[in-house]
Amino acid sequence: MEQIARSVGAAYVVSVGDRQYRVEVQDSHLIVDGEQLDFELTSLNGNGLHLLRQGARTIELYLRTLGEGDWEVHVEGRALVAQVDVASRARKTAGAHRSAGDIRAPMPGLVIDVQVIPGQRVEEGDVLLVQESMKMQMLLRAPFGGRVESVRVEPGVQVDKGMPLVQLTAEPNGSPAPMPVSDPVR
Amino acid sequence: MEQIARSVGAAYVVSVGDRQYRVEVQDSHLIVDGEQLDFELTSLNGNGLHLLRQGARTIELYLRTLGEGDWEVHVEGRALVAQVDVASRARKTAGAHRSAGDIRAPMPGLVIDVQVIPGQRVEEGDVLLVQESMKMQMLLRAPFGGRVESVRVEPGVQVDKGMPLVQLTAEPNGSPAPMPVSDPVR
Amino acid sequence: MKVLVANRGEIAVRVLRACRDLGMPSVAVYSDADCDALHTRYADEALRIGPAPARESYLSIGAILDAAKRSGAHAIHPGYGFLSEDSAFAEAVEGAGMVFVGPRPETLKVTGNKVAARRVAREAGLPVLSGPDSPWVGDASAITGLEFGYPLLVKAVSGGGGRGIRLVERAEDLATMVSAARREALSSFGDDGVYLEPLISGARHIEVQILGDGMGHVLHLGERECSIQRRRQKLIEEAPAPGLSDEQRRSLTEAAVRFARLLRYRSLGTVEFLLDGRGDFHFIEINPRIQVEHPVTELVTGIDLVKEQLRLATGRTLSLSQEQIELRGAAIEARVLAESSPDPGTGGDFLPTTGEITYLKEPGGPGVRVDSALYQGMRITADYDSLLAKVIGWGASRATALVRLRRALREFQVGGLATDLGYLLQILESAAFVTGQVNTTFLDTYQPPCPRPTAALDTGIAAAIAYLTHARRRLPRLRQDRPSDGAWRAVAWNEQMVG
Amino acid sequence: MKVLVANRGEIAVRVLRACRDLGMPSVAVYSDADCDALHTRYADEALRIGPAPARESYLSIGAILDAAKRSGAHAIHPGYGFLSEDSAFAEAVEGAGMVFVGPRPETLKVTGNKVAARRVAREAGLPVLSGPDSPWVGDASAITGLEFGYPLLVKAVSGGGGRGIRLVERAEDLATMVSAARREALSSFGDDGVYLEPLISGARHIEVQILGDGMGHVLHLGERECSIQRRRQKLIEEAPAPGLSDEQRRSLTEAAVRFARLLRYRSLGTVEFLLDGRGDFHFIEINPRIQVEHPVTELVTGIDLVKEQLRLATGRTLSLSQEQIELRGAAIEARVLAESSPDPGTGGDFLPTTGEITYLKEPGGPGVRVDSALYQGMRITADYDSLLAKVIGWGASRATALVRLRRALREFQVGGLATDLGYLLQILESAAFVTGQVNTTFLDTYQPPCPRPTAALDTGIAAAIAYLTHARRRLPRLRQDRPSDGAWRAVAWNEQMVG
Repeated sequence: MEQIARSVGAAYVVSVGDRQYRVEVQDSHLIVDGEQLDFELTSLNGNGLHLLRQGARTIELYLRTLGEGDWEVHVEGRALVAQVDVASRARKTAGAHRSAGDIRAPMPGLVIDVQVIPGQRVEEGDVLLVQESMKMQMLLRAPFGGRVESVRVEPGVQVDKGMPLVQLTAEPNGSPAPMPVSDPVR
Repeated sequence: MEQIARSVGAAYVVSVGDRQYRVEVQDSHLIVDGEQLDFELTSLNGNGLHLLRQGARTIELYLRTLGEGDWEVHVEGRALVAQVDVASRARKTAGAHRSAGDIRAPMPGLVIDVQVIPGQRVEEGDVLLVQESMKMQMLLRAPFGGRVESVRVEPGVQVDKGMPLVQLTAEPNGSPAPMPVSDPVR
Repeated sequence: MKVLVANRGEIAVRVLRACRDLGMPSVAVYSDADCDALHTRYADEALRIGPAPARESYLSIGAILDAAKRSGAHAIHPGYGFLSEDSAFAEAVEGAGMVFVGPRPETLKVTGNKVAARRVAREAGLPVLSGPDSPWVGDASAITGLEFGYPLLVKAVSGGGGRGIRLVERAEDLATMVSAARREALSSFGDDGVYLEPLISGARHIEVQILGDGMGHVLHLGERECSIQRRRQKLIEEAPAPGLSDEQRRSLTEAAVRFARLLRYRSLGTVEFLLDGRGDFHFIEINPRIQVEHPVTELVTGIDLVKEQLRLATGRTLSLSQEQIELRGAAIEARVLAESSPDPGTGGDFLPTTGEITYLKEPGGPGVRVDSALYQGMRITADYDSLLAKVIGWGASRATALVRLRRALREFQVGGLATDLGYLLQILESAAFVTGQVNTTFLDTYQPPCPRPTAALDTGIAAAIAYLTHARRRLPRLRQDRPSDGAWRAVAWNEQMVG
Repeated sequence: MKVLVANRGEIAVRVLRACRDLGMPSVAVYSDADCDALHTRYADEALRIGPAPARESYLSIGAILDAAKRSGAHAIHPGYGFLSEDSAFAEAVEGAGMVFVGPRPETLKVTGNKVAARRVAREAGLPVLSGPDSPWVGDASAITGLEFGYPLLVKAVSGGGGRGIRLVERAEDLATMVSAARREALSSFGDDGVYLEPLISGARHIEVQILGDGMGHVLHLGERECSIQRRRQKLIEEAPAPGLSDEQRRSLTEAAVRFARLLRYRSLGTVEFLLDGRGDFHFIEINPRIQVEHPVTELVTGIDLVKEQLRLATGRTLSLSQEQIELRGAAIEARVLAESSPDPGTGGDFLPTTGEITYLKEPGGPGVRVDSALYQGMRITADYDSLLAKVIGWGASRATALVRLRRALREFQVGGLATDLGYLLQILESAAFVTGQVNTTFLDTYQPPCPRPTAALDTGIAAAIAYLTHARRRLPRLRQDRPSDGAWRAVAWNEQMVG
C-alpha cells in the first residue's frame, strides 16, 4: 500500500462493453474520465472474488486476468471480457491481429469434416468444414467469396478456439470480411 | 515429478487420531509400515481439496498445513488434526511445550472477568477467570490447587487460543496437572 | 443392491446421491477426461472404463459391463444420454444377470425407433403428427408424395435429446439437411435412419412424466412445459405447464398413461407432445429414461424419481397410487451451460466454451435446488455436452418460483469460462416468459435486450481493472507472497489492495 | 417498501433474499468486523454502523436508526437476536415513522418479560410451569419458600436464544449460578433480572409457529421439535415433531393460537412448550421474531415466513386461511457451528473456533436447502455467535429427510477452521435420534461413538501428509510457481503430485 501511495501515477484505457474509460491512478486516488471516484476494492480470496464499494453500494465482482490486457469480469449475472491498456500505447483494435483471410475455429472442439481443398474457389456462405464440440455440430462457412489458399486441419483433429483452420483469399466478386461466419447445423 | 522420482527417499512418522504410521517415500513409491501402498494423490485446486485414490476407492480429502508439522484434515464429515515429523527426529509429545503451571486460553475471545490476583492461593476447581467467545461465557478453573504466580490479562482483553492467561504454582496439597480445566458456565 | 452408474456429470451425481439416501453401495465409471470428476468421489468405488471419447468409454457396452462385473454390481443405472435408450445395452445387462434400471429391452426397441413409437401411439388412440410410419429411405433429390409441405423437420429414427434434428425451410435445402441429420445421427446414435415430419410452428412442447411397474400399472406425475429450446435443446423447463385448462391437462395425462399401459411400461418415462395454436395435442415420442428436467416434477410432487426407479429395479411394486400424487406450487429449471452468451461485451454467440473453473459459488436459500457436478479446479473440456449445472426454483406460485430462480442465477458465480447465465436471466425476465406466452421457436427470434448496466457500475469495473493492472506492474513481489497451500491470505492482500 | 435489515450473517442474507424476491429495495448495515460480509453485497446498499462490538453496532439503536434515516428506509427487519425482541427499539423505529417488521412494541414488552408472558399464558388458559409470576429479587443466601426443589433453572427475565439460563443442581450452587446468570443476562440483554423455574427432566422442547395480523386473526403453521440442545442452545430442529398424537398436536396448536389471540398478536412468533414424560405440555415463553429454525416449517408448509412478515408489514392482511395450510413430509435442520467436535483426533471439546475459510463447498441436490452467509476467504472472528450455516433436509417421510440431511452434511466442506459437522452426523446417526426418542437433556449424557474410520483410510491420510511434506521439502520452488491471480493451476501441480 505504501508502495502504491508513493508510486508515480499512471493512466490506463479500459474498454467495458462498447464504452471506453480513461483511468488515472495517482497516489491512492482513482480518476475516471477526469472525475475522482469514490472507490474501494477488496480481494476476498485468491480465486478472483472481489468486493467493489462505491458509496453505499457494495458489489460482488469476479475478476480474472486472461493475459495481454484482457480481463474476465462477472457481475450481477452478466459476464464480459474487458480490455485494459496503458494510455500511452494505442490499443490494437479487436481482431486487427487476424489477417483478413484466416478462418479460425470459433470454438474449441473436433474437426469432423473438411469440405474444401487448397485451390478450390468458394462462394460466400459455402461450407468450409464441420466442427463438433460438446456434442454440437457447427458448419463453418466462407465469410466471402474467394480461393482456398491452404487447409491447415484434417478431420479428427482437436482444435482450440481461435486456431487458424483455412486460409481464404478474396477474389474480385467477393468482398473480404474480417470475421468468419459460423452457424449451428440445422 | 522428475525431481521427486530422483530424490533420495525419506521417512516420516504421521499421527492420525490415536494411531501412528511410518511412511517411507522412495522414488515414486510409498511404503507405510513396511507395506507398499497403492496410492495416488491429486490436488484439485489451490485451496486444499485433494483426491486420494486407493484402488477403486476415490476419496475427497481436504488437507491444509497448519505449520510445525500439523495438518488440518477433513474427510467424510470428520475433521481432525494430524501430525507429521521426520522419522529421525523425536516428535515432541503434545502439550510438552506448555509449562505445567501456565493456564492458557482454551479458545479465542474476550476476557470478561478475572477472579484472582497474584499471590492468591486457589483450590483445584476454583474459578480463575471468565472468558467470552461467540456470545458464550466459559469459566476457566484451576486444574490443581496452588498459588497464583502472575495474571497476564485483564478484563476487556482479546486473547487468542493458547495464550497464557494465569501462571499457577502447585502447592503440596494439590498435584500439578498439565492441562487447565474449563467448562461452560451453567 | 449395488448400483453401477453408467454416466457422468450432474446426472451421475444425482443417481449416486439417491444410492446414498437408500444405503445402496455404488460404483462410478469414468473416462480419462473424468478421472478427477465429482462422480468418481461420490461413489463407493470408481473404475476407469477408457479414454475420453465417449465411444470408447461411456458408449462402450463392453467396457461398462466389464466394470460392472469387476465391481460385483447388481444393477446398472444408465442416467440420460449415452446408453440410456439402447436396447442392446439393456439386453446385454440383463444377459449378464444384472438389473437394467429402466424399461425392458423390448420396450426400448419400440421407444428407440421413433417411427415404431408413432405406430404404437396411433394404436393407443393418441393424436400423432402426419408423416410416414417408416423411415424415409428416399434420395433427397427424388422426394415426392409428401402429405405435407415446407417447413418440415428431418428427424433421426434413433434420435434423442434434441440431436439429429434439422429444420428444412425450402425444398432446395432438403438434401444438405438430410445428410447433416444422417451424419449427426450416425455419430450420436450409430444409426443414420431419418424420417420427415411437418413443422408445427408456434407449438408448445408439453410432456408427461409417467412411472410404470411393468405389469400394466402406470401412474402419471403431471406435465412439464419445455418450450424454451435453442437448437432443439431444452434450456428452461417448468411444472406445471402454465395456462393449461383442466380438460387439456386431463386428456394429455390420460393419453400418456394409455400409451404406456399398452407397452406394459416399466420404470420411468416421459411422453412428449406438441400443443399447437388451436389447443390440440400431437404425440412426438417417448423418452424411456430419467430426463434432465426431472427436478421440476420432483419439486411439485415431492416424489424422488430416481429413488422410485431404484425401488422398482429391486422388484418392488409402485409405492404410490394416482390419488396420492398431489401437486404443490410450481418449479422452473434453468440449464447452466458452458456456452457464451450474446453479450456485446463478450462477443459471445452461443458457442461452447472450455476452461478451468477458477472460482465457484453455487446459490442457496429458500426455494432453490442446485444439481451439479462442479467443483473449483475442475477442467471443462469439449469431450462431452455443455451442461454444467441445473438450477431449479420452487414457489407456491409460478411467479414465486420465477423470482427465486432469477435470484439464484444472479447468485451463481462460475469463474474461468463463459456461461449462459446472463442469457438465461434475460429470457426469464422477458415479458413473453413471465406471462407464459412462449413456444418452441420463441428463441429463434428472441432478441435479448442489450444489457445496459448503470454507467456507475461500468465505471467501477474499469477502475477496478486499471487498479489491479497498476498494482501488478508496481508490485511484482505479490506473485511470490502467496503461501503455497490454503487460500491466498486475504488479510495481507487486502491491506495492499484497498484503495 | 425499502427495507433495512438490522442484522448480520445467515439471517440477514435470508431476509435480503426475501426482499429480492419481493422486489423490495434493501439496505444492509455492518460493523467493522463485517465490512466484507456477504450480507453487505447482498443488499442494494450497505451502511457502516460502528465497530465490531455488538453494543456499538448491531445493538446500537441510535446507529441503526441513523442508518435507516440516511438510506431512506421505510421499514426495519430485525432478524433474530440483537434488537429483535427489544420493545424500546420497536418504539424508536415506529416513533421515527418507520415500520418495525415484528409485533407491536407493547406486545414486545409482554413477550420480553418472561414473567409477564407467564401471566398472560395463565390468563389464556395455558398450562404454565410452577414458579413465581414476578422476577426473583432475593439474595441467593436467603432463598426460602420455593414451591419446588432442585434441580431448578435460573432464567433471565429478558432472556432469549438460550442465553442467561443456568441449571442449579444443589442449593449451595445457587448463589454462583444466580450471579453467573445475572452477569450473562446483563451483558446479553441489558437487564439482570432473573426468575426461578423447576427443571422438568426428560422433557421434550416443542414449539408452535404462529402468524397474526394484529387484529385478532391468528394462524398456526404446525409445530417443531427442538429437543437436541447443548448448553440450552438448539442444535438440531425438525418439523413435524415425531410421535405426537393428533390430540396432542391439536391441543398444543390451539393453545398457541389462544395465547397469541389474547395478545392480538401481529407478525410472526413462536410459542414454546415443554412436553413432559407424562405427555403434558407446559408453556415456557413466546419468541416474537423469526427463529433460526424457521426453514423446517417453510419446507413442510411451502410458506415463505419472511415474505409473510414483510407482507404483513406493508399493511396487508393474512394471505392464507388455516384450512389452506397443509403439511407435506418432514424437514430436519442442523446448525453448522464454528465449534470443535469431540473427536480424539482434534482434542476438540466444543470450544469456539475462529479462522479463515480457505475452502468451501456447500451441499446440494434433491431435498437439501442451505442457508448461510459463508464465502471462501471469509474470516470467522469471536465477535458474534458461532452459527456458520444451516443445512436442512426435506423428505416425504422423516426417514428420508434424515438420510438427505446426513448426506448433505457429509458433502459440506469447510476448510480453515473446525466445525461441529462430525458431531452433528454422530447425533443424526444415533439410535435415539433415528427413533425420535430424545429430550432436552439428551446431549448432556450423549457419548458420541469414537469415530473409527477404516484403517485403510487413516493409512491413506498418513501417506498423503507424508507425501505432501516430502514434496514441500524437496520442491521449494513450488511456492513461487503459482500464478498471482485465479486458481493455482491444477494441471501443473497435478503433474508434480500424482504419485
